[in-house]
Amino acid sequence: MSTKTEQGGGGAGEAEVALELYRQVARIRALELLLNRYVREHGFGGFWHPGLGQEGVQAGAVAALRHEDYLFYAHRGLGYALVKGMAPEVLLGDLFGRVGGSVGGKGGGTVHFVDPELGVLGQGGTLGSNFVLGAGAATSVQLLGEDRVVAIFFGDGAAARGTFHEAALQAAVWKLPIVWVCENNGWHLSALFSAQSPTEDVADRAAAYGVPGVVVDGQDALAVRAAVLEGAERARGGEGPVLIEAKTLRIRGHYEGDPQKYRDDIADGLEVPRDPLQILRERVPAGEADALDAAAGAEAEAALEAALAMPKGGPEVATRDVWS
Amino acid sequence: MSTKTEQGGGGAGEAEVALELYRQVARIRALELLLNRYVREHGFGGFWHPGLGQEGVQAGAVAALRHEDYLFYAHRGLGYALVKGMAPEVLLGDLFGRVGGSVGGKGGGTVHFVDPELGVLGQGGTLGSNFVLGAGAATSVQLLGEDRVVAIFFGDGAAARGTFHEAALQAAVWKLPIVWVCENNGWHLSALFSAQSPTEDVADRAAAYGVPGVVVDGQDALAVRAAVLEGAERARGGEGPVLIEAKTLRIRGHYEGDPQKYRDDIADGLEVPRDPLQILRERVPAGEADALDAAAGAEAEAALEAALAMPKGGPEVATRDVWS
Amino acid sequence: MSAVAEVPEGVETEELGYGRAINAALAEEMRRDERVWMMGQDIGKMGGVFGVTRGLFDEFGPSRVRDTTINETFIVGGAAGAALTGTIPVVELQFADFGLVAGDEIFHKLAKWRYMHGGKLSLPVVVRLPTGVVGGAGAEHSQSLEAMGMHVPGLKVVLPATPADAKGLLKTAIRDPNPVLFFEHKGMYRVKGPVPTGDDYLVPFGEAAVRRRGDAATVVATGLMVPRALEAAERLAAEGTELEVIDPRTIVPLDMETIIASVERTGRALVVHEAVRTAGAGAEIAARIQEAAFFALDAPVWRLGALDTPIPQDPDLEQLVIPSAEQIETAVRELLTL
Amino acid sequence: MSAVAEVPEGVETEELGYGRAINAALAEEMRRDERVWMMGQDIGKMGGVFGVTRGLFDEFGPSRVRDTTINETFIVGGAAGAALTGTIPVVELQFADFGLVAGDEIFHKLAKWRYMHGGKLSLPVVVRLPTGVVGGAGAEHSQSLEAMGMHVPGLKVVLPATPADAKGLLKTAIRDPNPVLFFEHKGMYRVKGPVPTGDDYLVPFGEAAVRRRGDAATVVATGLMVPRALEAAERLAAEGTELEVIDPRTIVPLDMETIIASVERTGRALVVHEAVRTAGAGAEIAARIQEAAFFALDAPVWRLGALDTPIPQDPDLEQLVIPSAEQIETAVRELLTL
Ligand SMILES: Cc1ncc(C[n+]2csc(CCOP(=O)(O)OP(=O)(O)O)c2C)c(N)n1
Ligand SMILES: Cc1ncc(C[n+]2csc(CCOP(=O)(O)OP(=O)(O)O)c2C)c(N)n1
Ligand SMILES: [Mg+2]
Ligand SMILES: [Mg+2]
Repeated sequence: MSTKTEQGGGGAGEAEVALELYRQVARIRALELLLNRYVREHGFGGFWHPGLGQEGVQAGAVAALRHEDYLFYAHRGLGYALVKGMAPEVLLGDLFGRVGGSVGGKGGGTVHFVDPELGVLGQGGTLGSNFVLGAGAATSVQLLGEDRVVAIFFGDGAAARGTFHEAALQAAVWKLPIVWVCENNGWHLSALFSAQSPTEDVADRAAAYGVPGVVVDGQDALAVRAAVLEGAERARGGEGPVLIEAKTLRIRGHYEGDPQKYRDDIADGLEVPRDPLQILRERVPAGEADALDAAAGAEAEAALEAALAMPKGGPEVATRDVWS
Repeated sequence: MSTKTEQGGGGAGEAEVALELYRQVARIRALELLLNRYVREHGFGGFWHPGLGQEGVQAGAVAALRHEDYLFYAHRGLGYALVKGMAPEVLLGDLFGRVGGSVGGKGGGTVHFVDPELGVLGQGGTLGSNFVLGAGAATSVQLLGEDRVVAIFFGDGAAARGTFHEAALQAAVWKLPIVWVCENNGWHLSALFSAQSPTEDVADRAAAYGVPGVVVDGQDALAVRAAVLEGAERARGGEGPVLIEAKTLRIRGHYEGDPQKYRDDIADGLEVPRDPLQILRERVPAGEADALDAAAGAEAEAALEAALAMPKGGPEVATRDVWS
Repeated sequence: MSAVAEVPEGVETEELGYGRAINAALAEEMRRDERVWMMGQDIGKMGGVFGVTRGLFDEFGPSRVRDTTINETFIVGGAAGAALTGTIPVVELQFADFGLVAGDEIFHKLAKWRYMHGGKLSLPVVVRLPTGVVGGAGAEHSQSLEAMGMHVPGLKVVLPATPADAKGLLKTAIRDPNPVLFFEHKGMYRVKGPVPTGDDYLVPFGEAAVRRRGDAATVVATGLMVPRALEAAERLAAEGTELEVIDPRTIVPLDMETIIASVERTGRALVVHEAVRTAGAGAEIAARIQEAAFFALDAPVWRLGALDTPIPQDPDLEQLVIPSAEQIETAVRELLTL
Repeated sequence: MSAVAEVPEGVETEELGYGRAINAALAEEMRRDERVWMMGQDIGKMGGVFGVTRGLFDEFGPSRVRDTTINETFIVGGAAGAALTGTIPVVELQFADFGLVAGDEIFHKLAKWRYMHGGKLSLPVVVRLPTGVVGGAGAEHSQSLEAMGMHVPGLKVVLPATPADAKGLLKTAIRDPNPVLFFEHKGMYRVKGPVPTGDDYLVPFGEAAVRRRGDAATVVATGLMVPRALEAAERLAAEGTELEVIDPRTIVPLDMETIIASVERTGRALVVHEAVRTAGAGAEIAARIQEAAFFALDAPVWRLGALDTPIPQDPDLEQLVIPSAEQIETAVRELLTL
């Protein structure tokens, strides 16, 4: 999987990149649709926050990272970690609380998964923790003189947390290697971003920290990748953090099963307006796209089967790992 | 005292206003110099954060408020509450932990004082609490349909707290009647603002909240008053909060007694560069100014004597007032 | 010797869920007093993540039922500031755990500001804190943190265990001039029970409820552990062992009189809560029992609480770290052999 | 029967203040391990508001001794993130109270993230928390909040009471792969005592120190209450009453063995801390003593702690709400009559 992330870093050819992004978006999409069905039919112990429709941001942004870059993901979907290189059956194992998952059923509120080797470092169950955690990781990178950037994903709602302000001021002053990727899907739970933000874009807040604020079309994975690549290069160059806001859409409820009574803007369907997959399709040979769709579907099915076959932990799992 | 605060609100004549501001700055200055001497000679139980040199901001801003407006002051000096109308002996009583003070010796970390009648509501011993407390007070004002504004004082350092971000976003969206008055004295304790801020001014952060950000010369009390008056009118009009940054200077240490080894920009004296008192003197008849100086000096001496004559509380004071 | 009714004799009641009872209390108090208002995330149109505030937005409108963005420090600190200035905020955090995101606002501003200002300020604020395990919410969304509120002077701490108490205690909380941490158990929102219909059914703070009378041993339980203790008591009753089950309902103020009087009769006590056992409220209660009734005790005071681990996310695992009815039963059996 | 040396026999020592001992530990560990670094407010050029880090900026430079702006959530949360990625942060909050400004970062991130991630992450972080009353710092700057750390699994909690322990425990904390809350008493920074000069003088966690041997009663005391308990013991010794004074030094992990062994000899125990008595660490210790040694006790376990009020600002008043040596002496006298 890491071939891709390496590619993300290097100057892979246009077509090659489009094809790879298509592959990744298709993989996320296949998992999203499969989980959508599974969770509605069987439910599971926890909260599934579907990322259907946001695959373009997640694939595009993570594809711009290198293997050694750090990732603090958000709660919406599995795309972040999947593209960073984690195996789908491991992610589903975490979702279903299986010992075969990366955290053995102990990951917090929404699904948590981790893979230090791949730089997948977690997600704050309390929104906004990513900002301070990520800035701290970036401080380590700076202290150790490493060539890494820290990608911090967050939603338009999490952007309101004070931790953003506290971390952003320090990160800007210390010129920490951070790329903030805001998935602005227009909603934080039942609240409209437009009703809760005094400015039109989250990116408008970048000026307060003297950092670049970029708005990009989140449905266009290539555009997202390009923006993050540029921001990451800047950060690697010691010029400090950048804030990239990808405009996207929340197709489903906040969690799968959310009746969304507060919402009248879209039907409760699975169609994705300005579908990132379709947008990419125009850039890749139809035959290859079909093949990738099929492979993605098969991968998802196999992952689900594998995850469901994993055992759950018992008392010994529940009580260990408190201490190092 | 409240005549003055009423004047502040109304369109008092130029000369009248200058004279009143001179009176207030002189009163604060007299207390500052007296306390400076007293604390160095006798010390006291607590931390005295001198406001010497910042009298222009405090007098100018509070003079722009009305009797009914709310005030959340900062920790640097007594000027805020004095100008809002609290008696100097009461303020000193609080500083010295006397029962005759407004809080009977129980006010937190730095001196705290309170007078709900005058709208003097306190100061967060933990920096940044003022932002959320003040926004809440402004929400009450809005709910009750009152004609008040909430003035929230804070330093250039406190501006870094996440509470500013959380309160400012909500205040801007709800169009709460708030005037944020930042006393930017260039330092937060041993840290240079210029070394800890990615932008030149705190006011640069106003744009993130879609509110006006105004920079004013904090040594010019008239200019500060004018800026706050304008901001307060806007807030009263339902147009939401404004951020006013007054550039001023920290003449003394963070607390009286601070050796300031970290600092080489100024001598450890009592001279005030661009002295707000001198700047006002040019606007008022010399004779009247001299008379006000004398009155201020006498008031301060009398207040000190009165405060020191106040008894301290005992166990009964220490244990009461936990519950309503 | 047997179970005690959840509601005093003769009071008119309706069957209501614990969450609905809270909703009724909110509606009644907002109708009674114009100054009462609410804020929190998604409490408006959506009616809250757990549906507790459903309908209130429609009745009272966007000014008195305010959706905030994601800003816990403002939700709590803003409530403090509003309370200083003439209104009575009842705020909701989506999970009690988020109280730690607003730690300064709860433990410094709400708890101390009256005292720090010589009694010249009042902070009539209710912070609604959905607490406990709910099935898969995980380590940062499932804690029982009431002991923190108990340790910091200035906060009243309420833990309703029945729908009737949820209503009566919340109404009392809203009328109390002091800040109140209202720990409503999010795993009990759907539990039904008789709830007084009256507009002024108030359950006083500091009065424990004896949920079941018995003389073999005293079990002090809070929140979700109340039904579990009663279940254990049922089982033991089948063998003629009658437990006295006491629900303090508020731990600040704490009704030790009722507990001590019981222990002086039974000579044995077990304190049970869902919170981590170590340094939990049970430690305080156990310490006070032995201080006040040492010479009446036939055995040490025992405690049950969550293990010294965070709450695992998996719904099966989470039940393994908090006390079960079986564990309560077993502990009592053992305690009775001492 | 008498006082016990603060440092084991034969160890080479120098006379040092408690604050200087902490400074020495920081310097030694930063020399030993390149990965160790510090951040906090004013810890650089200024050497910290209490002067504890003086000189370290000059020796280790601005990269490893970082001044932050006023952002406690970053200081602690950033430390957590840095610890996940290969460095060992030792951060300073100016007052322990400010830990509540970073409540989410301490109690959720530091305490739970290893567990939540199945043990795949480690968080070697030391949070230095100047605790307790210092003379006029007031309600929001004088608290003793260690009980909160004790209640939330995943945090080690350290309370040095002597200069030697301040050094030895901090060095152990920095070498511990787990997050450690290091409650250094800001009222004791100038207290002098013998401090081992060696670079690897480590005081192990979970080993209580018996500060004085006796058989009349056991006094368990932490932090500032250790010298006060010893003072009370001196007075009582003059009359031939010998107290055993035990300082747990760390309350997570907690050495109950030493405490229980002592109580089994003395039959009486008093637990004393500066923190609010209600729901403080003393409640847990008292509860455990009577659980483990009930039948050896001649009297109930008593506790002394701060009254149920915030700390008043006035230096005279603040002493009225925390236990004094006299109060410890009086309590023991009374306990001995039971
Ligand atoms: C501090 C905190 N407050 C509230 C929540 C509950 N919560 C979880 S997700 C969510 C909405 C987040 O919106 P956004 O950041 O835009 O992400 P999205 O769900 O839209 O992807 C909320 C309020 C939380 N987890 N943490
Ligand atoms: C949350 C919090 N962090 C740190 C402190 C300690 N502290 C008190 S005043 C101060 C400096 C404040 O600087 P600024 O806001 O610019 O105000 P100034 O002292 O310059 O008037 C600091 C760090 C505090 N009181 N609260
Ligand atoms: Mg969103
Ligand atoms: Mg300043």
